[in-house]
Amino acid sequence: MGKHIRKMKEIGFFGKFDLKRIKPYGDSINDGKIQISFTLPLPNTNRATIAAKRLSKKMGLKDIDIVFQKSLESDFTFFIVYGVLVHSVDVSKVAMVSHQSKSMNMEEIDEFIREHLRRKVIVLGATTGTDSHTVGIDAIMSMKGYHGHHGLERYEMIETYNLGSQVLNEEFVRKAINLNADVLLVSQTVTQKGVHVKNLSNLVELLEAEGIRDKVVLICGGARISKELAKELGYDAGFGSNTVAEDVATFFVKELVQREKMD
Amino acid sequence: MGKHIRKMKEIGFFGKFDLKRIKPYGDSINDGKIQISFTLPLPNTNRATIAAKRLSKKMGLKDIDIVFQKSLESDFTFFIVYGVLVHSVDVSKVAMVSHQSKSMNMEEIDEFIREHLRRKVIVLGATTGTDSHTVGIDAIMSMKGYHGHHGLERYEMIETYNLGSQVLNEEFVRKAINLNADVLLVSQTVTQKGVHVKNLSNLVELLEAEGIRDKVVLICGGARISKELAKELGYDAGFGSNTVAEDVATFFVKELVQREKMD
Amino acid sequence: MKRQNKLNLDVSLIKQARAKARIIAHDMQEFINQYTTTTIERTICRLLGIDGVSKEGIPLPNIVVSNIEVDIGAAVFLGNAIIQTGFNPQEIAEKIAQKKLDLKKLPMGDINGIKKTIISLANEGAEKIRANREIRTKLIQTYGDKEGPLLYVIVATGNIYEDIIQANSAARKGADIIAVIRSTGQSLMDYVPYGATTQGFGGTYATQENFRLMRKALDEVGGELGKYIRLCNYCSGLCMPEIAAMGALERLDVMLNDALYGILFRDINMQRTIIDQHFSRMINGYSGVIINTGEDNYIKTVDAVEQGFTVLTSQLMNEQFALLAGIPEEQMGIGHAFEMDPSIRNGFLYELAQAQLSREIFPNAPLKYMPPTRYMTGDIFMGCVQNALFNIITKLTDQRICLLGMLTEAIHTPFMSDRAIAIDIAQYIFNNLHSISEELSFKPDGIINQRATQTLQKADELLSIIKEQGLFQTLENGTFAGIKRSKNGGKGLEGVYRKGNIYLNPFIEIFMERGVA
Amino acid sequence: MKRQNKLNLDVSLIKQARAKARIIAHDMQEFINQYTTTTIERTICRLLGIDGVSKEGIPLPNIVVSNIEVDIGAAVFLGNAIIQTGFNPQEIAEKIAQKKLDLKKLPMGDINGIKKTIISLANEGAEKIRANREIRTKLIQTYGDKEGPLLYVIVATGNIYEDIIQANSAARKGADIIAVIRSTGQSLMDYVPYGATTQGFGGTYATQENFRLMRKALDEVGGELGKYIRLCNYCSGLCMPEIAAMGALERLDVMLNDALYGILFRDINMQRTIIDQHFSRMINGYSGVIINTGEDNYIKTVDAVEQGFTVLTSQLMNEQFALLAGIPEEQMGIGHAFEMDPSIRNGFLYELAQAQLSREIFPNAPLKYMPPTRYMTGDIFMGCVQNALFNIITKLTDQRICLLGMLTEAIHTPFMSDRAIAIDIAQYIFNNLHSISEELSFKPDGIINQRATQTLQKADELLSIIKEQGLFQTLENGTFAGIKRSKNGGKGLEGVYRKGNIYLNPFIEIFMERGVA
Ligand code: B12
Ligand code: B12
Ligand SMILES: Cc1ncc(COP(=O)(O)O)c(C=O)c1O
Ligand SMILES: Cc1ncc(COP(=O)(O)O)c(C=O)c1O
Repeated sequence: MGKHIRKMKEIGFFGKFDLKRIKPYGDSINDGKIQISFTLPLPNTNRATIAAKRLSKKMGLKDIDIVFQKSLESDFTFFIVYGVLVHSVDVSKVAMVSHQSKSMNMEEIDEFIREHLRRKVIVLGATTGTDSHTVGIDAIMSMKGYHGHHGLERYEMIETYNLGSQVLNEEFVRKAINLNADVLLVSQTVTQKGVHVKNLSNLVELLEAEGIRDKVVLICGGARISKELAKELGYDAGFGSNTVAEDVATFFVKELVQREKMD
Repeated sequence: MGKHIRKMKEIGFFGKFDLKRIKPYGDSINDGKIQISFTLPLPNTNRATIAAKRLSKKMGLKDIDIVFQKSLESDFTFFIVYGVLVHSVDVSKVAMVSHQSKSMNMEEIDEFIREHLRRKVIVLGATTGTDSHTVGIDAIMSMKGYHGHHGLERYEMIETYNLGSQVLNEEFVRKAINLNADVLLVSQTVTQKGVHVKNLSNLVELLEAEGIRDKVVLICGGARISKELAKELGYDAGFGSNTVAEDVATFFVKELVQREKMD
Repeated sequence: MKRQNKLNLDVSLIKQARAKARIIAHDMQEFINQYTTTTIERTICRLLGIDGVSKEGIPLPNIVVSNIEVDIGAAVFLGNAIIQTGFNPQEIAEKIAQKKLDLKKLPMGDINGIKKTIISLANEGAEKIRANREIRTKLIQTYGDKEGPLLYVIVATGNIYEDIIQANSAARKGADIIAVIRSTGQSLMDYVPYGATTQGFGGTYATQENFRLMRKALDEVGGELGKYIRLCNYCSGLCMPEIAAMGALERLDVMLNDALYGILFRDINMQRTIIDQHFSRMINGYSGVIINTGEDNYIKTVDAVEQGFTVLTSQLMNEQFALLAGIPEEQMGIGHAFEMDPSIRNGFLYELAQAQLSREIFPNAPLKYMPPTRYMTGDIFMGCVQNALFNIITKLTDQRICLLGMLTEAIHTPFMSDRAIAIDIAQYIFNNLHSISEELSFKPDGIINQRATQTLQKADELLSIIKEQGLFQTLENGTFAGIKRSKNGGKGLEGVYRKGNIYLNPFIEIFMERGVA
Repeated sequence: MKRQNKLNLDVSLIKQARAKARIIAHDMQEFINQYTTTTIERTICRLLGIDGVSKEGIPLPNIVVSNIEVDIGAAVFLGNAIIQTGFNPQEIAEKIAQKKLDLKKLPMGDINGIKKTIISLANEGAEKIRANREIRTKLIQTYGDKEGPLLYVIVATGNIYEDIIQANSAARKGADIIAVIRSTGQSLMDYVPYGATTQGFGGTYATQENFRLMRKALDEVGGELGKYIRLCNYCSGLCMPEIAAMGALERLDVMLNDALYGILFRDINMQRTIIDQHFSRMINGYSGVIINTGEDNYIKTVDAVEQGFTVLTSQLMNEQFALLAGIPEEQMGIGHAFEMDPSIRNGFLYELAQAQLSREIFPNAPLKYMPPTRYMTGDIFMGCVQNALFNIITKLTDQRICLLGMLTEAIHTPFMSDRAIAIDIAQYIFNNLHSISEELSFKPDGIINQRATQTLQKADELLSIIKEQGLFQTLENGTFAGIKRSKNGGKGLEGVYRKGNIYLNPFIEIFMERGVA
């Protein structure tokens, strides 16, 4: 917490600051200022303007200021709106977890595996379906890694198999069985029209059909993948933008050890 | 209405398009896609992320995608969010009025005055209070005008007095009485902390106190002035960005004639 | 266009590098000449007038080609069938689909007679394409062509009707080229889908009907606006020549066409797609289509500073492959991209060097310049600025085809508003900086010039190596985009056939001797 | 800094124009020397240690000056009172406020004694300023100063505590200069408000306590970041020298200081503010403050293409006024702005010409370059790009003080996030284009050079006219920003007094002979 904010709080300036009623901030505490933009499927007339205002109001805005509107030629109108949000949220019960990951580093992870699992962990990865974006999965798996963080190939206690892109789910499952993989890493970048959801769900079904869903730690990742989505689809974890190998590895080694203990 | 849209409608493609339920449009009808940005007074941690999501949800978003978040150093976090708005609005009862103003042009206005009022209209203008932004009022009043539209000074049948900026309301009212003005034009640009509301309301009070409120057409303008606000504050009309002299003059000459008829 | 000389490049080094690229391409051409592929044969079917699908939804060209000996070729089989049955190609295809005809069972007639028959039919097919080409030329003459960068935007809703709405809006905002992105994975399909489609992912299927619908829409809005709006689609993948043919028949104007893209980014077998590329380019060339090559993809995958020279290397090879397919320089939309880590000090100068280098080495080519994508983030405000710098370099180096960057590049395929914002920004910059390329010159021996010279030198060195080991070996080594592909790996090798003795592709001669340049 | 020569300017023409400006300023100086004003006298009070307000909230300096004969001056009256009463200036002021003392009623003692007393007190006051100056120098030495453009952002919440939060955030994001914008209308107040304030409109009142609070906050965050964060405020208006003095006492680093701004945009009487300006600049000069002039405002009001030369004209005069007040070139933050209609073809080249012109004509000045404001709209995405072009010119022409443009310029005073976005964008550009000014040169006799030469010629012509008719007459004619002001009109003339025989301002000598350069 910044020195000044602390001081402001001390002098009571932040009387209005309340974790139970957090509001957007423009330039004064609780001013509620936010910016919105959207297009409406209406020509640029008064009717579109009114629709934009009503929509903003429904979202909970007051002091609605349509600062810009332009015709998108010819039956659509684009709007930029500023306003004051009436809503607030209560985060007083949410623990503050720093985004700086509490992940172990490469050496620690190798050591952790040596100590607790006493064997190499077998990790199988791929970009599946018709997706051919490999940069993400390579960032996690390849020697070179990402942003100065080595990928899993570099780990002494991890044996990796990166199948590349456009891998069919069937092929991926077959390979998982053959290699007796501990961890499956699936990358999905193309998300248009929910194609990733279909593809990721299908993989879970196949693994269940083969009776190995519980034998693997199943992880997906990609720029538009969230933890929540992953859980919903039946994955053990999901990782989004700016993930590095340590984050993923820390998760799966702990998970593997946990499972071993349960057995 | 564009040719193609019409065609799409004919082939039934726009089954989902309905003036009663207008939704934002990203790249498919009714997809509800919108963009939001705001700052929260919380450090860039998980708690802030959760707050951002909850706030977005309260606004009526689903499929909430926080595409960007950055620390504003160090107790504030900025968010950019995309999502799908669940709200829709009904504009089926709103008439479609083109933004292209239906204003008369200079010659028509002069002619209209000659015919219906048979005397010159006296217009007094100023930027009031501590506001010193004159470009807006000059755009309406000066010879040169704005975007190729001459200002009121150029009109044969209008006698103009532009008092410039930083004019006190008291002085403005005195001048209005002395000149026996028909129309008062007030420009307000600085709107921070509601200063324009205070200033504009005060003018109405003064005019009422002097008993001349009903004797003048009272009009305000400025980039952040809307019709609605103007009415609320007791003005006959309000004009925002991109107004030209014709728009204002058309309004006040019609209003003057109307009033004359009433008398 | 006169060759600019702002970079103080060593002209003899350019010549030398180009000569090496020529040898590489000619070596490959010897290989290419010996083969045909299933998609080339299907293309011949299409150009001879076969279209439509069977009851089961299988495209008739595929049905026909399943019914022939590919090493002899569809032309010979069809020519024979025409003579034997009196049906036209479409009728023949339909009969095969209905199992009422089996080409392999027909007795093979006199080969000279077959050739005559088929060449005359082929000329009819080619005539349609030539007619399309003329329509384009006329329209552009009537309306007048735009100077300066053409604004190229993509539409990618997955639904051809939404695409049309998007395209319409973009055209009215000022777009000059509309590219319909394909659904992800189409390049791996060994057939072309049929009819109007509304269900693509990250793009819309390339079908002839979709081409037709969009062409019509663009002609209409172009008519209203008094300008010719160019239409672009993609013919890389397992069906390169087929899609090129569809593009020719529906008057597309620009087509992404690059075997190397398919090899590296789609894991398509290198032999297959290099062979396909040749015929597809002949079609593009004949139909007056500007091809776009895919070098931008390399530096979307590997570092642009380190690997910039591989872009130039590939461009020089692509130029030679294009020449061998009869494509004039004026149709060579050689590709490159603005893909440097924005945190690099002086990155702008390096970018400027690369872009100017392409400009000076391919002075007559309508270069296609791709915007930042890799380093775009969810920060849409910063994104506008990254795109602006790209637009500035576009203008400063006189690029011809400017693919507009989207502020939401890292998020989704473009919304209608994203495109409008991009067009407004580009128009502002192109107008506000209108004469900038004439006004500014570079410091002799400065950072820009040094970077350009270095890139040229490295490309020349790499070309020496490729010349030695051959292009296939180079691809096996992972030289481009850091991706290794094996000569017999990837998709589609099964569709490659060595041409038999009586093999005939009647279009090769027509397209290569067309006398247009 | 070495004078750049990219524009092929006629050096003798520059000399000639400058000589004319010098004559204009010297003519005016003769007028200035004969007068003092109420605010100058209040400034003397402040510099002699008087601060605080009366029970009724009236600032003590105002109370003292209401109690003297202004043409004789506060120094003499105070010196006399000190001798007569033994009190120090603050005590004297308080007694006057309490009506326990009436300066005019004290018998006037020996003028030489008074002078001695007051000069020695004045030296003490000046010493505080000198000490502040040394602190600044030391801190900058310790941390090292930044090369390239300084990132200047404004805070304007109206509440000094929110301002501090905003400033803190901006500094951490990378801002180098924090300017606290004043509440609208403060420049028309003939006194300076007192204490910490939380209720301004479109800005925060300039008070000494607010200065102190912000200075302290910036020193703290600067300490954490290991860099010196500069603080800026405004001393144009009816209290020019008083605010300059407050800035000197609280170690401000940059101050907007321009009588012409007050005349034109605040309707302050021209005689009054020209006189005030002189003393305020002496203070700024002595305290090591960089002044910023307000030429940008002209082209916010009238067209930048047509009236660009009036900017240069005014800059040249402002330079001479500054020199006459003892301000060295290194403290002359001469102002100009990027304010051209973005729809102009080649507008960027004209802007570039103007910015480079300022750079070449004032080679040693830390030029202050203002971003687009007038043509900013509610289109915040386009706004980012307009600001980006401005940043590019900043870098390309080596400006020193870069006032960052806000994407929401047309909407509101900046949100915290607006500022952060601006800083990120500027840092991206300045780094990515780091060496660009060395790399690029302009076409001899091209659009850029022609525009620059033309502007210089027109400025020279205008200077001839002003030299003939005098600056006051010029202002009456509406030459700048199209605004006409009369010599005896506007606010504040009643505060102007012709100096009497025994008039004394002890600081003039101290400040002018400080021997710093
Ligand atoms: C590079 C790129 C390409 C390259 C890919 C080259 C390659 N070898 O991968 C090429 C040019 C081939 C390409 C093609 C296409 N692309 Co693309 N592409 C991109 C681009 C510019 C960058 C992606 C990238 O590499 N990011 C860098 C990596 C490091 O980030 P990342 O993938 O997010 O990975 C990180 C995390 O997500 C996570 N992660 C990722 N995977 C995994 C897996 C696990 C298990 C874990 C734990 C973590 C993890 O860790 C990584 C490191 O932190 C994006 C736009 C952008 N700026 O994001 C578009 C983008 C992804 N592409 C897109 C599209 C639509 C396509 C095409 C389908 C278009 C078309 N129809 O032709 C084609 C076809 C490809 C296909 N079918 O998949 C869209 C996707 C839209 C959407 N949301 O659906 C984007 C967003 C562009 C856009 N705005 O339209 N593309
Ligand atoms: C030019 C300008 C100035 C110039 C003004 C010069 C002059 N002679 O007027 C100068 C440099 C002096 C200036 C100073 C300040 N400015 Co100022 N300025 C602007 C700027 C860049 C443009 C305004 C403008 O001229 N627009 C062009 C005209 C034609 O448009 P317009 O005013 O909207 O007028 C049109 C309509 O609104 C309408 N209209 C206007 N008035 C009227 C009246 C009637 C009766 C009718 C019918 C119609 C009408 O018709 C006009 C034509 O279409 C804006 C930012 C921006 N881009 O908008 C900031 C801006 C208005 N300024 C701002 C501020 C805060 C100030 C200061 C107060 C800052 C300070 N504390 O120092 C100072 C002090 C001035 C003061 N106290 O008023 C803020 C206001 C924020 C807010 N919403 O409250 C803005 C938005 C900048 C910002 N983002 O902070 N400014
Ligand atoms: C040369 C080239 N061809 C084709 C494509 C697209 O192909 P696909 O449809 O396989 O995604 C690209 C993509 O960027 C390309 O650069
Ligand atoms: C030179 C100068 N002084 C002062 C100001 C601000 O003055 P005020 O506080 O009067 O608005 C400006 C505003 O832009 C300016 O340019």
